[in-house]
Amino acid sequence: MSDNVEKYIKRKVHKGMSTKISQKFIDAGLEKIRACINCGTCTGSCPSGRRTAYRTRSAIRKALTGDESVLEDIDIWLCSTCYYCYERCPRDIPVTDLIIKLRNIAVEEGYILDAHFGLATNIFYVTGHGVPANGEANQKWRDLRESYGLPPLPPTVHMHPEAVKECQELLKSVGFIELMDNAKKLKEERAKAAEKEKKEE
Amino acid sequence: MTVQTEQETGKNEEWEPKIIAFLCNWCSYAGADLAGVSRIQYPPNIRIVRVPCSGRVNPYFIIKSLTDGWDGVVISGCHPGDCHYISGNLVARRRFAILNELLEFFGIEPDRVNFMWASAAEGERFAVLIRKATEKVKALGPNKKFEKKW
Amino acid sequence: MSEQYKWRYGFFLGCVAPNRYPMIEASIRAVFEHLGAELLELEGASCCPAPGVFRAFHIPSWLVIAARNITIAEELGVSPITGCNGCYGTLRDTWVELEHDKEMKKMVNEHLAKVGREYKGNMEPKHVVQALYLDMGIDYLRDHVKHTFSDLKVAVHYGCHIVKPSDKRPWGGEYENPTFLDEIVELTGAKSIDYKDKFMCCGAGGAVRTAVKEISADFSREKLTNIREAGADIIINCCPFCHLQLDLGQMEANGIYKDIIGEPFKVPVIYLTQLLGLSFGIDPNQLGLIKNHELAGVPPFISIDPFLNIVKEQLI
Amino acid sequence: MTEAKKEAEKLKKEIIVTGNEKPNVGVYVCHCGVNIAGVISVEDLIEYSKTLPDVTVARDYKFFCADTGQNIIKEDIQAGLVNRVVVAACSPRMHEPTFRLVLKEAGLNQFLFEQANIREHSTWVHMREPEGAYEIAKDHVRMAVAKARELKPLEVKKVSIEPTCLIIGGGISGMNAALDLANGGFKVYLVERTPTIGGHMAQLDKTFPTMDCSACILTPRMVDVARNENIELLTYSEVVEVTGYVGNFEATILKKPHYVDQVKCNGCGICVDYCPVTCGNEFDLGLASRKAIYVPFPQAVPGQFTIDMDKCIKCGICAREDVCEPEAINFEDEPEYLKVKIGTIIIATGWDLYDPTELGQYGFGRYPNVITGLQMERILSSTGPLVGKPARPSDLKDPHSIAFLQCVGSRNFRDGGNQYCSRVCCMYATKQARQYKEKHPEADVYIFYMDIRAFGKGYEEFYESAARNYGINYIRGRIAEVSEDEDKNIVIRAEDTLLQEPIELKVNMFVLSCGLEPRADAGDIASLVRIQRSSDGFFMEAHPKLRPVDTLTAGIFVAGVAQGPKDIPDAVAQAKGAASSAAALMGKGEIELEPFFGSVDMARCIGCGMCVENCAYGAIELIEDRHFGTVASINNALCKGCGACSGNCRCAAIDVIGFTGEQIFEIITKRC
Repeated sequence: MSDNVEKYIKRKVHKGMSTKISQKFIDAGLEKIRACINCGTCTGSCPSGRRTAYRTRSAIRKALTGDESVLEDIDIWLCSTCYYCYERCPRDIPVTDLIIKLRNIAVEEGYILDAHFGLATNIFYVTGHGVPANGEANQKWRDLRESYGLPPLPPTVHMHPEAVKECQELLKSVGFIELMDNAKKLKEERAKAAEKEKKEE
Repeated sequence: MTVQTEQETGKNEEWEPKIIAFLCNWCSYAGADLAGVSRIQYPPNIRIVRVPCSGRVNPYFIIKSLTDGWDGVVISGCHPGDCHYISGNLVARRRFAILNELLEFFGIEPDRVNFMWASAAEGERFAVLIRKATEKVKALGPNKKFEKKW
Repeated sequence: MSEQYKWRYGFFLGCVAPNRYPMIEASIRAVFEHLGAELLELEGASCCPAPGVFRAFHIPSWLVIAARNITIAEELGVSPITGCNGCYGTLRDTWVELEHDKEMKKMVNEHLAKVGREYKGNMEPKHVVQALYLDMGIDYLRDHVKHTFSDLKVAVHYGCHIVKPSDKRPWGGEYENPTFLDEIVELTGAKSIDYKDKFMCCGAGGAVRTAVKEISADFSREKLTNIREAGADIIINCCPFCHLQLDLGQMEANGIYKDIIGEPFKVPVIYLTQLLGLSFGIDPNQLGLIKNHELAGVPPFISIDPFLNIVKEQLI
Repeated sequence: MTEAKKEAEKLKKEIIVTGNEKPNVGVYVCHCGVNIAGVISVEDLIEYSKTLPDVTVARDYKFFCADTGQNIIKEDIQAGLVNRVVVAACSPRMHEPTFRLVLKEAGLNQFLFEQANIREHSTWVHMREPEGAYEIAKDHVRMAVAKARELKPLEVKKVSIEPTCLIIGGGISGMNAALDLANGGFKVYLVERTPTIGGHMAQLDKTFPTMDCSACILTPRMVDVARNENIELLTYSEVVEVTGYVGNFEATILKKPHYVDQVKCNGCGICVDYCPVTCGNEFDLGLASRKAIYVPFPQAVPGQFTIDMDKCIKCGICAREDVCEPEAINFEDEPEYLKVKIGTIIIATGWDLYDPTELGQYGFGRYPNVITGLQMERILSSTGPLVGKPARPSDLKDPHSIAFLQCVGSRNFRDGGNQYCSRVCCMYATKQARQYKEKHPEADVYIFYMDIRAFGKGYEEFYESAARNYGINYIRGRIAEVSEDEDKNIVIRAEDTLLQEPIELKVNMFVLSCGLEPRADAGDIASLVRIQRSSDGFFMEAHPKLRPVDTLTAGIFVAGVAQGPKDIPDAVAQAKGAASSAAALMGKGEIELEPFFGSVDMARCIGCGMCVENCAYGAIELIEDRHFGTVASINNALCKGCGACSGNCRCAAIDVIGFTGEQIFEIITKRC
């Protein structure tokens, strides 16, 4: 087959529905997802969809029909959680909550962006802040605080190393670290498999 | 009685209460019918008796039910203002407010007797109320207050 | 409660305000002190954690850390108060969700017990704007106004999580056209101008900024285009992360989308309490409006001098 | 009569039951197809039934309500095997009348029947717990047998029926019901609360799918109603009280003061030219104005004028001799109350339009060029404020582009929304779009929809033609939000769900196809006549399939949108159905009622009078009896058999026939 013809052929036929993803919504008490009439109010309300490939309704539809590509694509991470879809859905489906849950499922399956993974494990877990001001690299922010008459570090975890430990203990206890380790493992495995496939080709 | 043996062997969790429900013909009985037509599921703990109006339910029916070993009683009528017989449900409400105190005097947990409203259109509500009443009675355990101890 | 204070709150700082935009923290402290509201420190509080990021990774972790933060305020017997829409979203959603989901509350407390904490849920998390508008009230605020800025045209930016999800917010379910922030802004004599898609998101939240900064910048580009077309002098907002996105993001958008934008945006971004403080007669130094450092690469990235020039006359 | 029936008739002998002989109970367990037999074992239930006291026969059959099933019961009765019948099947509210008739036809007193509900109350609500369902079925059969053993033969109560119908609501449904009944020879009181009949249909310009002019088919009917000598038309009136029962209701009707003598007024309308007060016209939904003295619209029936006293400044100009020559103005006019006796009531109170203000994203009330579908009717109407030259409200210019949004307020599961489909909006939007295209073929017309529901006769063809012949653009997607540009145009954001892409579209005018809602005061009407409402707020029919115009209260019927959203053909069909049901009832002259009354045991009664206080019908009085002293006495003609007296009787002296204490005690007593 010549390359030219190859690009016109797309042998993709949906083989019915799978409840693999939707069952997780139902277990989490989000069974309203099944009441969707695909009216598109969510997509139409979405400020992200006006500039990206993210289509709220399509993501929900994929979740409902069990199309796992929704977990792989970056699209669901482009929702800015502005909650318009949640507010306007005529079927009273908590759309934004569904997208958040969908991200949870994606992370479980090892689909997490490097930037997000780093933020979670290298910054938040280590410092207790999402945007920290401690450490050498952040000297200018402490100086800035002082220039406005504030102490160099705020009385948060930054002033309380024992509080950082406490947060870390909680994150371990609730399974966050395990989740992140697992996500990393799955991600690496997937990367290796992809590389192998490439080599074989 | 099988219930007793289960009690004695400590199988408390498997015990299911039996509740007698007096439903007025015009609202609640029809509401229970609607729950059926809509296939709304609720736990199989109630036995339904049709009465013309909640006002028909004599307090003696309730006492008799409890002394005869029913674990709970439900009386359900039309919403206030919607009574098919103008005010029978209000007569009933006044009566059962007083009965509640009497039950306590008898040493019967008032939660065994549940008075409620459900209209002919409220199949879903009927099921919810029955679920709640069943839970309440279940929490109290078997009604043995009137059982003769040999 | 000490005699001189009418209200008392636990000041939940979050991350962006104390660690990147300390002028916001300074102005909130100054304005609350001025209004007779005491802000207690929530010692050892962490990141809220951010609702678009950590909640998106693992909902239970998000709830547990958020509940821990609330317990710090509970121990002091005060409501946690935050000037950040994101922190507000996390703390308030947690508070509402744990109120409704007893199972989840049990789970959270099982984990908290391991560090000797218990979440009760008896302290309502509040936003700075909520305290100003609902606790203190417009009339109380009006009594403190000293200077009015009638020449000032303001584009009010609410942000998302202060009003939505509306079933978990104290504004009576209104989310399409809330007015509380405009009402507070207009106390200062400034005019809140209408602009297209006024309630649109800044683009920073929901983990988008961390994921693809360019997309966040494109949100801001659209928002700023509408603001510029409407002829606003400044943007007033009530969230440090929106503030960052509209200030730093403004600069980024000017770079990334310069072909679309043309003349670069230069709309000063001012936090609500900075404007309010000026109007109350508080020293601009205390409100973080005067730069007295030589640091590079720190905010404000968009000069606020045009704003100071407009209000200067009225301040004298 | 068929041969079989003749044969059965010949066989039939009357079975005399005194109530004192040994009861022989027959238990008949119905499979109801798989509805019952698919969940529980009917065989086991039969075996169980045979163990119950006095049960002589226990049989099962696929459908006992069917002819063959009925015959099984009849044969057992005729054979002398049973003299009490228990059918374990569906709800007695479904088939009790059927089986009573079976007994009657078999020569047995019809009240020796008891139905055990093992479908609605067992196999349907516990289909996932068959064991529990079986236990309940057993208990319900046992309880029914217990009651059956205590049943006594009773005679039906016959009461005469007043051949008069009260119809509440003078829209297209109420008018049609009134005309049918009046033409059938019955007297009708037609009560309408506004100053004119005609209802919402009078506001419409054309009707789908035939596009015939609404006024042309409506106004002649309005005149017919006014002229019909059997119809007493009471406009600007409201029913304030209804007492009594089927056949013998009494209604009190408030005739609100018109402040214009309705006899003297000749409808010349000169007063209108002089009246200085201008206010919004309800009929034109605020798109036009009227004066304080007004008729709602020129073709109103009756055509006499009314003064809106909320708006009137009492300047007195209209009362001047040179203004009102017939001297009809009467500022001293007083409300009048009219009491009427009626046999039946038809409720045809219609609907309100959903108010889209709360859907803030659509800008209704904020942007002048966002209007409702009903306002669009007035804008399109040749009798409307723009005399059929449609324009948009902000500047009265022809809109070159219009967008309609469907399902506004409908299929909405949020608080304040209506969960149901309103059934008319797809078609009325299509109709309005076509009407607009007829006048302005060059205009762009969009209909944003979720599903097009074109279910009626000729509707699908109408929709197809709108797309094919008129070029109306149907876009599948619900509009998410709108904004207004500087020229008062509306900018729409939505998703074209079939393209899966967001769209942004600028139009000159935006029409919200709002759904139909129950009247805001439907709850008051329901309380007034004591009928039920479904969860959607509309009045509830007795049975969704078989008794669609009856209510649960005998003698009261519903018609039109008051019962649920429907289009004009369906509303009229239902009105005619209600009229024929009312006529069928009144035509007999008398009706049979269940003989369920309170009954006093004078030996026990101490004459405390508690029952007298609790009786809502004034059916009980205290009398002096020669033997028993002061005792309660019940008037069967007034008694409805509710049992409030018995429920409260401190010395258990009052019983309720049909639901006696003895029967209920038998039910309660556990004997298994």
